[in-house]
Amino acid sequence: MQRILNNPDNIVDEMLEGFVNCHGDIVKRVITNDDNPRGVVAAKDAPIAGKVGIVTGGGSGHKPAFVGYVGKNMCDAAAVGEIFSSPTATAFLDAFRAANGGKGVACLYGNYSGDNMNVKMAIKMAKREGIEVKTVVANDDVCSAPKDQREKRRGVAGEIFMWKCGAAKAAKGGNLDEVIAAAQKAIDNTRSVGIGLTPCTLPAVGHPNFEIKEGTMEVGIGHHGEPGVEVCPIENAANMAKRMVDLVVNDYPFTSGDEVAVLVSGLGATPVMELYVLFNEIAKILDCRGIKVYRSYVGNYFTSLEMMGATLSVMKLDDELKELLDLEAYSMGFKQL
Amino acid sequence: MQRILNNPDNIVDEMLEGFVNCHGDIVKRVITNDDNPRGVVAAKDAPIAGKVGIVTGGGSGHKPAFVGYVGKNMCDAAAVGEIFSSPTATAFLDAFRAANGGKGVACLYGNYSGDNMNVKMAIKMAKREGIEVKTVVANDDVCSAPKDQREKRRGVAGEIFMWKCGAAKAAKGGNLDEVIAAAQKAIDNTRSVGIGLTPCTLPAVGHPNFEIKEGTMEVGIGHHGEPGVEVCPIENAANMAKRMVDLVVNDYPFTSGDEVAVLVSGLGATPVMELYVLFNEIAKILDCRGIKVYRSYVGNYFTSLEMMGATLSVMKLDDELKELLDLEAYSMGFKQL
Amino acid sequence: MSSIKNLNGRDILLSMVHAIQENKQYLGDVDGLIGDGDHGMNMNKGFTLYEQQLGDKETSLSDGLFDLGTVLMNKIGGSMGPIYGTIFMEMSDASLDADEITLPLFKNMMEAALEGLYGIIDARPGDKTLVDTLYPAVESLKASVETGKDFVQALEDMKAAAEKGKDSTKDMVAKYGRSSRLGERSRGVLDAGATSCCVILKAMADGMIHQLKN
Amino acid sequence: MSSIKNLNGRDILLSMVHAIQENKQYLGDVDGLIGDGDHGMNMNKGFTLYEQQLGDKETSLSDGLFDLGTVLMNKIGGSMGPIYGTIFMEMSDASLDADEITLPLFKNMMEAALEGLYGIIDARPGDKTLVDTLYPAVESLKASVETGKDFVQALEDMKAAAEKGKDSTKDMVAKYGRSSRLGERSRGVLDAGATSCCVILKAMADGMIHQLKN
Ligand SMILES: Nc1ncnc2c1ncn2[C@@H]1O[C@H](COP(=O)(O)OP(=O)(O)O)[C@@H](O)[C@H]1O
Ligand SMILES: Nc1ncnc2c1ncn2[C@@H]1O[C@H](COP(=O)(O)OP(=O)(O)O)[C@@H](O)[C@H]1O
Ligand SMILES: [Mg+2]
Ligand SMILES: [Mg+2]
Ligand SMILES: [Mg+2]
Ligand SMILES: [Mg+2]
Repeated sequence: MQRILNNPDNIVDEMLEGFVNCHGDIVKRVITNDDNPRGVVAAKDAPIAGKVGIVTGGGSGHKPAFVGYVGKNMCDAAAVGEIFSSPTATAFLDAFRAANGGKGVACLYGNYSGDNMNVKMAIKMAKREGIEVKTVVANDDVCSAPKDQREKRRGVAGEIFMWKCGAAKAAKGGNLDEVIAAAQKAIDNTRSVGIGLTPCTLPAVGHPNFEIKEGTMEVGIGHHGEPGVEVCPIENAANMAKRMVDLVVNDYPFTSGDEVAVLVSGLGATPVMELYVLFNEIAKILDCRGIKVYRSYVGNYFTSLEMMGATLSVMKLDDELKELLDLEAYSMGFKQL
Repeated sequence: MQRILNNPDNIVDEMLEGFVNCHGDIVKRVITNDDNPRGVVAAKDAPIAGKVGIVTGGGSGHKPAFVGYVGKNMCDAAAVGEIFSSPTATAFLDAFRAANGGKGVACLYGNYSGDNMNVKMAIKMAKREGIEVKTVVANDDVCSAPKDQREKRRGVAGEIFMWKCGAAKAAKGGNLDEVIAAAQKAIDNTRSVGIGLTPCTLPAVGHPNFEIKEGTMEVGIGHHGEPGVEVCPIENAANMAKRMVDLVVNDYPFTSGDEVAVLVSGLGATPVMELYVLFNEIAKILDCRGIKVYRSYVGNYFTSLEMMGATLSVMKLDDELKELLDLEAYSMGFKQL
Repeated sequence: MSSIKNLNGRDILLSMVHAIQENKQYLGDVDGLIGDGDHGMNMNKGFTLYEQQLGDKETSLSDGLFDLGTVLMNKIGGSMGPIYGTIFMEMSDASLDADEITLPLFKNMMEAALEGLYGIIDARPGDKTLVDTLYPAVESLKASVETGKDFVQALEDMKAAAEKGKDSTKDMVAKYGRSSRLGERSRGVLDAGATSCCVILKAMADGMIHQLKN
Repeated sequence: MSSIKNLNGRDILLSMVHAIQENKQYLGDVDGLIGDGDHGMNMNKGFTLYEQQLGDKETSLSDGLFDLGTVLMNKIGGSMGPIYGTIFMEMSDASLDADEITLPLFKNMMEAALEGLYGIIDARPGDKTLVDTLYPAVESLKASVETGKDFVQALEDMKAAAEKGKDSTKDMVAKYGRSSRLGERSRGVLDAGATSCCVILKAMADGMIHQLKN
């Protein structure tokens, strides 16, 4: 394993220490609780009194997700789990506390069974403390369940649109229901798909987690290497783009005349140069289909350790979502003027 | 090769098309010349009349370098070469033209023989057009030559400090000599070192460019896999940090009481999580040595395709460099409020 | 003997801890085939943290199960934190006031665990989760109580039922958890949670049998 | 024949183009050992662009060398653009007014190439660069002119000298270019530029010999 590590069991805590040290202008660590000595990552001046708090959280290994989306006009706090594993209920509770400015908390997270259970338990505990929490559960990953079982779909890179829009709504003074509605609309309007090219290795495990044969690619792969819907010979960028666009556009469906935001994220080890090549093909196909790209984002926005491959997320915009997307934001993983 | 490509020979042009399409709020493509149909990447409102133009350029495959550092209060234009290969003289000339606001151009680039020759030829051609160009040649890579032959050292991730400070000086109204002096001071005050953990594969070549045996690491490796000064068994993050700090700190030398900026960049495929683990160790060692970290940057700032590994760059600060570093900036690869 | 002193929980709990530690790699490998490979690590971390917290103190089985459940719930996160946390805390609750753990009480504890689990997950037998180990184990205990079986024999039967239940997951298609989206591709491999549950139940039974025989 | 018509440049230039195309992989591999592996790709790209630009047009050797040099300089960048660009443009300059290319003129062309090259690089013989191929080739031509050798024989001798010079880089330590920082570790491998220079000179000589013999 060619990795930069001390004891693999401490990687998350050491990462956090470095992260908070590096980004002291954006975030702080809040530790209030012996049961969660790791604490949570909160925006520098969270909680903001009178603002709806935005909380997220999830397993580690997805940098910038999740702590990289804590910051100004973004999430107020994030709970941090072990690599690829949901944070504890206590951690989510601590995040609610750190984000709560008295107007309730919107917990915007991805649809994984562990996260669902821990968030559910945390909400129960928060209730006892008088913190009102409502949730939006991201389920943008098209290939993870059929369309008539959308409630089973995983949340992937489209979560970034959910955070961006939900957080912007809160920053603009929206109340809890309005924030939840905006975040829900964002994710309901978003579809994502991933193509995996290589597996990844959990540092504490020491060998690849699953296999993708050289010369093949896995369409619909999840952010933890959850198998996709098809393994096929690797294709060129143009054909990968076509597959991705087809899956995403036909599912929503997006149609001619729609205005959309596009996010192409690398899964970790694919050179960013190649993400632009892929985006270039995607943009051409969307253009052909009459779908107008209002804003686009290309980079390593939501990764899976050192997997190679990429995800495409497309969000249909309306005037409200445009305004929310346009708001400036400043977090480690998402900075926009 | 598990990569996202069409024809590998077109990867740079396709990347550029995607890049400029994606970042239309920051950059534009300027094509003025049949000899350089690729054109150059220029800041959206370059050239700015009355401002010294900042130009850089280099081979591709180092994203965000070089085009990712074109933007507001950063470089005004960048010449784009093939993967790991200097841009042509014509491309540098086009970049000078695109950046020239009538007050001369500072060409801030890295010390590689190809870049040196092409910049030299481009400057000759620019002179005929009445464009005054001065250069700063980055040579921050400690392991690439002994200290008494600093003029032979390569430029690596420390170039980002050179661009940041040179560009800030220009943005604040400095004249060409002042801009050159600031950029020169930045790079003279900067030392870098890289540790390589895996090789990289040029898409058009199709197999790894060099070898780093599993279980070993290469200390002092260059951004194109130029061999380093030592190959040794892979170490834990704490020991890697110690080696890197020793090489960098002892060379300048940085001493107790110094204030510095620190940049830890991944080489491409190392998970960003691990960069924070490494930074965490580096910060501890610097602290022990009495060296104060004024600002720090961690991420994939200067990569080598899909190499694994990381670089450390440290810049000694004075009041001027602090002020220049602090100025807000907005480019794809460097955004700071 | 036909019952266990609740106070003598330490050895039973350590038997469970050591079984998880020994199977860390194996559980990770099983999870790696259709999940994300971290199951061994997660379980090992939680159980080892509990071992450290216990130190060389004595504990009743009820208190120990409560502490173990709390550690899992608070420290390991994932799905396993709430799932095993619930299981052990329910078992603790059901035995809190007892001095002696008899077969009928143990059956009640296990029934409470299953019911508690059903309260937080949607999976039921046949869905390729740890329920496929836990459910037949509970059924086996219920049958043993009804037929008036000896405690040791009941535990041996429970072990066999758990093992058989775990093995049955091999031919199932996952409906919940990370591997559920694999569909048919999840067939042919054991479920990680069912495997760890079997490891735990067998170690718990072995710890209890040891005391019943001595 | 003892001279070549300058106007008949096409076949000589295409001989050079094809030699580079055939050696694309090999040059990349050589560069990969102590450089960055792109030498074959770079050279192939430049020479193939020139081939396309030439199309099925005739060209004089002087014009062709100028066009090839310009393409390399403008299109391939790297170190090789300015280096080979300079070499071919200098050869073109030195022969521009000639109808016939004689051995003394060809020697002058090659001398001009070496001098032009020295104007832009610091490397000299022994530094493990293409100079180690070019310099002995020029020396061989000078000796052939002095001793009044036949043009064909002089070209054969030049090929041998270039080959020997190229091979000599194997035992050298690189002083310039990417591999220069390798120090002792650069010993034992050919220099990529010396290798491509040898390929080019031999192909050029072969093209000329073909015309001299027909
Ligand atoms: N929603 C669920 N319902 C029931 N069991 C589940 C569920 N999700 C996961 N499991 C169980 O958890 C096991 C995986 O545990 P583990 O690998 O530790 O967590 P994760 O799936 O978060 O990586 C599965 O094998 C399955 O038995
Ligand atoms: N500064 C230099 N002086 C002389 N020759 C050089 C110099 N730099 C590079 N070369 C030659 O160029 C060759 C490498 O060419 P190439 O691989 O195409 O470019 P790059 O080194 O930019 O990747 C070397 O083998 C060497 O012969
Ligand atoms: Mg997991
Ligand atoms: Mg090169
Ligand atoms: Mg798992
Ligand atoms: Mg090369």
